[in-house]
Amino acid sequence: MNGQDENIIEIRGIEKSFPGVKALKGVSFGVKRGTVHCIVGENGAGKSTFIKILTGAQPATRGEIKLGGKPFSPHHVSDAIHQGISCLYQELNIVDELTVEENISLGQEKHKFLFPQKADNLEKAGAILADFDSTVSLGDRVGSLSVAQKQIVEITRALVAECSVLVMDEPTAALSLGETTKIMQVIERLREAGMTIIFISHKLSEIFEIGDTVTVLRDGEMVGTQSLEGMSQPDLVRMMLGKVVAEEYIPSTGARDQAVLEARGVSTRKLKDVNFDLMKGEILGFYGLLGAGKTEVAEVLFGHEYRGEIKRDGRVLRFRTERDALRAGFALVPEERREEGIFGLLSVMRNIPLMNLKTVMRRGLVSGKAERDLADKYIDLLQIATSGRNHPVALLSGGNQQKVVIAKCLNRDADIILMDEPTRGVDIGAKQEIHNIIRDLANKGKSVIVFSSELQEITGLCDRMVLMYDGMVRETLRNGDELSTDYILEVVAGKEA
Amino acid sequence: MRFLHADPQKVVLIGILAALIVGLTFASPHFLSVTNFTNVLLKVAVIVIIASAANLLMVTGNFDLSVGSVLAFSGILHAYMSKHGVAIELSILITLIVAMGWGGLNALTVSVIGINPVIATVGTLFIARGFALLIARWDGGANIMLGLPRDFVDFGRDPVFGLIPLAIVVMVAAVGTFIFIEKKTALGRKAYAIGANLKSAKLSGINTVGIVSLLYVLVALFAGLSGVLQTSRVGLAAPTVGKGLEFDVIVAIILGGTSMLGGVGSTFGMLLGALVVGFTANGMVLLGIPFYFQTIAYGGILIGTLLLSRKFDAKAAA
Amino acid sequence: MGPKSNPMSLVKNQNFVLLLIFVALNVYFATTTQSYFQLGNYFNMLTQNAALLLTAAAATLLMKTGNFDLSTTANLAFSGVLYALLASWGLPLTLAAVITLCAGICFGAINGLLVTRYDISPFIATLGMMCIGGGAALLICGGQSVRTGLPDNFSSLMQTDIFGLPTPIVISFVGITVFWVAANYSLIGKYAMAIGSNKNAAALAGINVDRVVMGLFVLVAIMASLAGIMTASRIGSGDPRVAEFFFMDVIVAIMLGGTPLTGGRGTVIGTVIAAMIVIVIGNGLNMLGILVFWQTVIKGVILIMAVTINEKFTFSRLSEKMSAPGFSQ
Amino acid sequence: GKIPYTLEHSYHQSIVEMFADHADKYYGAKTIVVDGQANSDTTLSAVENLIAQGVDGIALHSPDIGMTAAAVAKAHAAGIPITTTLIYPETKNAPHIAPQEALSSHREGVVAAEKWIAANPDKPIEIAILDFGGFEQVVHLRTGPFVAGVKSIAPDAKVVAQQNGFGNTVKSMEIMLDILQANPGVNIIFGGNDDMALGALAAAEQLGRGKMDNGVPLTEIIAGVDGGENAMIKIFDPNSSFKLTQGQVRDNARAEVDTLVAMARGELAIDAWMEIPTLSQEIDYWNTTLAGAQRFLQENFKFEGNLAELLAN
Ligand SMILES: Nc1ncnc2c1ncn2[C@@H]1O[C@H](COP(=O)(O)OP(=O)(O)OP(=O)(O)O)[C@@H](O)[C@H]1O
Ligand SMILES: Nc1ncnc2c1ncn2[C@@H]1O[C@H](COP(=O)(O)OP(=O)(O)OP(=O)(O)O)[C@@H](O)[C@H]1O
Ligand SMILES: [Mg+2]
Ligand SMILES: [Mg+2]
Repeated sequence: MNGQDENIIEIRGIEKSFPGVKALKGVSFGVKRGTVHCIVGENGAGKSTFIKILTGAQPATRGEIKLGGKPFSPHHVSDAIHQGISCLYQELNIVDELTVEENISLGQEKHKFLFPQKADNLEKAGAILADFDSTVSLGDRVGSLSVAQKQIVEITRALVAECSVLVMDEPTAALSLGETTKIMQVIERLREAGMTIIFISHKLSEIFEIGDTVTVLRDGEMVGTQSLEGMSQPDLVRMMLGKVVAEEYIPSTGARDQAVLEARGVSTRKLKDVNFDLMKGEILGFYGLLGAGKTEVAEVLFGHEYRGEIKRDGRVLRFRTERDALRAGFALVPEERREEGIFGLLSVMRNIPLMNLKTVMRRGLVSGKAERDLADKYIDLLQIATSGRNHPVALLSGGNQQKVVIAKCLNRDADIILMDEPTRGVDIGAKQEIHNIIRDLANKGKSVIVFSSELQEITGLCDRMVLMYDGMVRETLRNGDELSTDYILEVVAGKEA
Repeated sequence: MRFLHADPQKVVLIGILAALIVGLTFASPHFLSVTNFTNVLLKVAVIVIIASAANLLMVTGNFDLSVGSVLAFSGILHAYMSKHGVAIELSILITLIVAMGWGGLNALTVSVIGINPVIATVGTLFIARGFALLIARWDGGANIMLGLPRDFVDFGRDPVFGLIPLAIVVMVAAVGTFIFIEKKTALGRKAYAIGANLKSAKLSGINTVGIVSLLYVLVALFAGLSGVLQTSRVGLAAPTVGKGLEFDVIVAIILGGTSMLGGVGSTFGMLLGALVVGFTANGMVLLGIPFYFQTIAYGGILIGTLLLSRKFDAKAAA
Repeated sequence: MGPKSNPMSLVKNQNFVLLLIFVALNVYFATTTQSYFQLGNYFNMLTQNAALLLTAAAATLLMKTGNFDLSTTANLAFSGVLYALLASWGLPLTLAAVITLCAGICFGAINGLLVTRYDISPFIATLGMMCIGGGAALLICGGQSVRTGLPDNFSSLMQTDIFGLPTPIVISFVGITVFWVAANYSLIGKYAMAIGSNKNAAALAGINVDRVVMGLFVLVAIMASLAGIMTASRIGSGDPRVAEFFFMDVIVAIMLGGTPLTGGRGTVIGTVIAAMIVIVIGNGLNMLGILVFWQTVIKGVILIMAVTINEKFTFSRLSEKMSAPGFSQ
Repeated sequence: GKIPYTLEHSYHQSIVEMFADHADKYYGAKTIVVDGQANSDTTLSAVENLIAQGVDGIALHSPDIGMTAAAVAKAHAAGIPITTTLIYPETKNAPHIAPQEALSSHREGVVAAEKWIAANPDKPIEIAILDFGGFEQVVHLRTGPFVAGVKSIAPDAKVVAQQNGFGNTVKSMEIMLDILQANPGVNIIFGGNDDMALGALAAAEQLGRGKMDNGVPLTEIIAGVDGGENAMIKIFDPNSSFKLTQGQVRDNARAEVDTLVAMARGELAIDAWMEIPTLSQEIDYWNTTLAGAQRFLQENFKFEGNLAELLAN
């Protein structure tokens, strides 16, 4: 077989309609064997939908797929698996009640009369897992892991499967730099071993680092498929959005001289003596590797138990529940959007006001008009791609669900806004919009804390950044010209300051 | 078409209801009359009154299996007090307060302590039923009827404005109230949020424990009220009434499109569900269909309704 | 399958609490009544409830997927009547049993089809089947129990011994063991757990969710049907009105045993111990000669207390675990 | 040991009391009550539990004929005397206390028909029946003879509706409303027990019926079975249409106890088939005196009030 020239997958005129939405409007391209084929596009462009069709999770409305030259129309996920297509879906698809090992083998066990046989790829799985995160072991119950760790388990599952095509839908969204780098290395190795990889990400740097070819989707339509060689990042962005965006740090304009929040010696099981201040009108960033304790800080500020002292405007805070925190003027964009953020069954319009129902109440009653106006305002402001404000949030694309969560939080109009991974899974255009909104908030005198595993987000957005390692604050830096990315990476990787 | 897309289940229910009414009008000369419709409404009144509160409770993802027992208990308690010289109004008031106490017990176990609603409310079901039987026994019999004052019965039988039976008025009021709560109040919005995602609701600052507790208390209150109405109307309080009522209530609610897991549903749908069940039962008795066939037909209607609405769903999607 | 350290120890601990409650009740009744703590009485309890234990053990697997079956009552009654009817026509008992089980399977097949294929909530689907089946049971026997023309050995299934143990106890014991093994060591248990915990994930992992759920509905139906045969031979006739609240007992046992309505968790052992708790309460209170109405009240109180202790205990377990290994480093 | 059918009905509560009283007073025997909860397998379990407790005799009121044989066999295997009542097994191997309900049901039918025809000769008789959903002993002892009784007077009387009233007042009321809606011509109603008869009366009253003019039937005649005080008060109210019932408690309870003791003392073989008839007294407004009813209530339901007084207010 002369790998490089042959198309292992051939896609012709794929269309997909949902009630009221046409998610894919005729997508056609070919994927060459042994390459890394990237798919990019804005939120709601149809990337995940395409992946689901390719892997049999959803049927296509029209169009055909050829796999290795033969027509291929999977009715069920297992059809694709048997044909050697292994997939890592965008949303976490992992069973909390089972152990890591059981999750990895789920659905693919070798068995005799339904009694599972000892899996032969256990060692491989263990090795992959250890390579990413040594604290996760095969016997752990998945429910007790953090989001990022769960993501790693899923990646491991996709990697150990014996397959010829590996599909990955935003595998790195939940990961920090270290793990992302490792994934890149693994993909590189797999490509060398002749595997074909379909890769989706909103982080364009990754696309350029690893990709051979890129297909761009916009609003369900094909924009084009091109080789990445010789292409520049602005070219790609232009292809995606029709315009160029550049992101650079713009200091917020507030005075930033008055501390609204002081944390002193905050400790929990995970955190060790965390100290920091938050100024009025400031955007403070928390950065650290997977499991460094960022989310834990957010949780402490939002009503979890801790030892130590947190002062708000000089007064010591003690709250026992989330509601106390909200009342004290905090608001949170949680990390796990599907489990903690959205109300999937409810419409966009119903979701947005839920953190602050007063905004849609007139004379003590919910006003339909106020509700509609509010929804329209945020749909417009955040460019939420939805077929209407009555669309259930569960049916939106991942990035757009995230925007709904942000809208809900913004509507709270809190003074201190905690955002845990606010732009996870959001496309660059919208990310920029969200960043602008955050800057706006700061300029209006609100204080924002951004917890992010994405260095660019921290350096591009935050006025100051708190670097965490293993539950401790290692260093607090002021943003500005002399900032060195390498230095930051060294600190969060555990080098003594 | 737009409407179909909006909620096929309700459309199917309305369709079935219309078909039932038309069919029965032809099949039985006695069907289409004010008395008969009043009968049907009276029959579903108890179910609908309780279900209007229980519907919102189920929207939060919880449910209450103790309603039948609380109804029986309240009826007996009211009769016992009236018989032993407590003024009717006072007796009703006390009964309703005690009924809310049962709701409070459910709220405590399910919502505050956080144990499984099935077990918790089955526990309450046993306890309330046991006490209902015991009260009757303490009174010296298996049920209470002798010695009830005249106005005990009058309360349940005298029509409001000399026209409409009280139970029907209460039913309309209950449905109206909950449609209002569902559409227009923060309570309604929050209930849906809790059912759609409990964790998100907590993080959004919704008092999940408080709201679920409140709904449990309301459901019990309505069950108590139904108990009072029912005993007054019949003129006899039996501790055995309302067995299986919890199922009738849940059937009406689920038939109306509310999900057992919460997050979706409507009071109006529940009303339609209850009416379909009520007219089916009425029609079968009117036509003199023997008991065995009635149960079979009842099962058939339940499954058939949902099958039909799934079919419409699929059509609307295509 | 390797040692499943974490979840198992957790679950074991939860069952341990149930076991403690069970033992405590036994000690109490044994000390307060004379006739309770006797082998004969335990045989009685187990024989009387063999059908319940068997069905509940099987239904635990179904409940783990987040589904449940209310039609067991009707299936039990229908199967009992059919079995007696066939036997009264002179069919050999084995053949009658086989035919009955085949008919019983229909309940499961229809339930499963309605739930998986037509996406109807298990509550309505199985409640509908409960009505239809209950009506059918009354219909095929004209409302009168089937008792004439039954062969002499009709009742022997429930009245003989195997190795000194009453046959029904042996049957339920074997059944429970099979389901316990299926739940803990076979893929069925794992898949059921996965489906209940995260249906999407299970489907995307390539598990044929519909087939598993369907299979489990059928399994429960077979057990309910077998329960019907056992009950018929116990009471010596096919009675269409038997065991009206059977489904309630089954569901209460499963839930008290730690399986939530939404599935994803649960153990067969938990269900069995929970069922035994309920059984022992009923028997012991009868032995104490307590008025049945007070029994009802006490049963409710014990139920609430048992599940409260159980769940609270589990919670503290969980948080303990979170603090323990691999977390601080 | 005494196993009542279900303690949720007043009839069975009373019979248990009478039974215990009699056993205690005459024989110094203790009674253990285990409720059969109207269910075959619970009842069988109750028998087994009593056997396990080593009682000296079991009085069984079984809900089903088939199961009764198994229960009797179990008791006999343990050497414990057992009696049956209302229902006896086809094996016929234990003494049976047989209340003569069929006779009284028939008589109820006769009286009802006579009274109706006398008052409304122009209105043909239409009967509505509420039963327990097809229990066969109810057919044999109650509904069947009642209808026969009516037909013996009015051969062209028709049963126009027969439905399950679940033995429950509220359910019966709802169903009777529908029945009367479909069959406005119904003029004789038979309830398989008093609770159902009372439900039928409540339904009739809601429709503006249920009345009599000083004992002269206007709208319909309602008959029941059991004879508790709730029923009695209606029966002797000259303006209510519930007018007939029947019952026995004391004699049945005593017969059960006496028979069991006789067997326990060896005076009677435990597997001897015999029917011990007990009278189920027919009571109606026209033929029973108030004093008679008062005595009936006192004897059978430990009634402590005064019927005449209760009627007066
Ligand atoms: N089951 C569904 N029902 C209705 N609409 C759907 C459904 N699934 C997806 N959609 C719609 O299809 C469109 C494409 O969604 P898709 O998830 O494929 O986007 P995406 O490119 O993966 O976006 P993101 O980058 O945000 O993940 C969106 O508008 C979404 O609302
Ligand atoms: N090793 C672990 N074992 C179990 N639970 C963990 C572990 N690490 C983190 N968690 C849980 O996950 C949550 C998030 O963890 P943490 O704050 O440590 O992560 P983070 O710094 O936000 O990094 P990331 O979100 O990338 O994992 C915590 O609340 C904690 O309960
Ligand atoms: Mg996507
Ligand atoms: Mg985090």
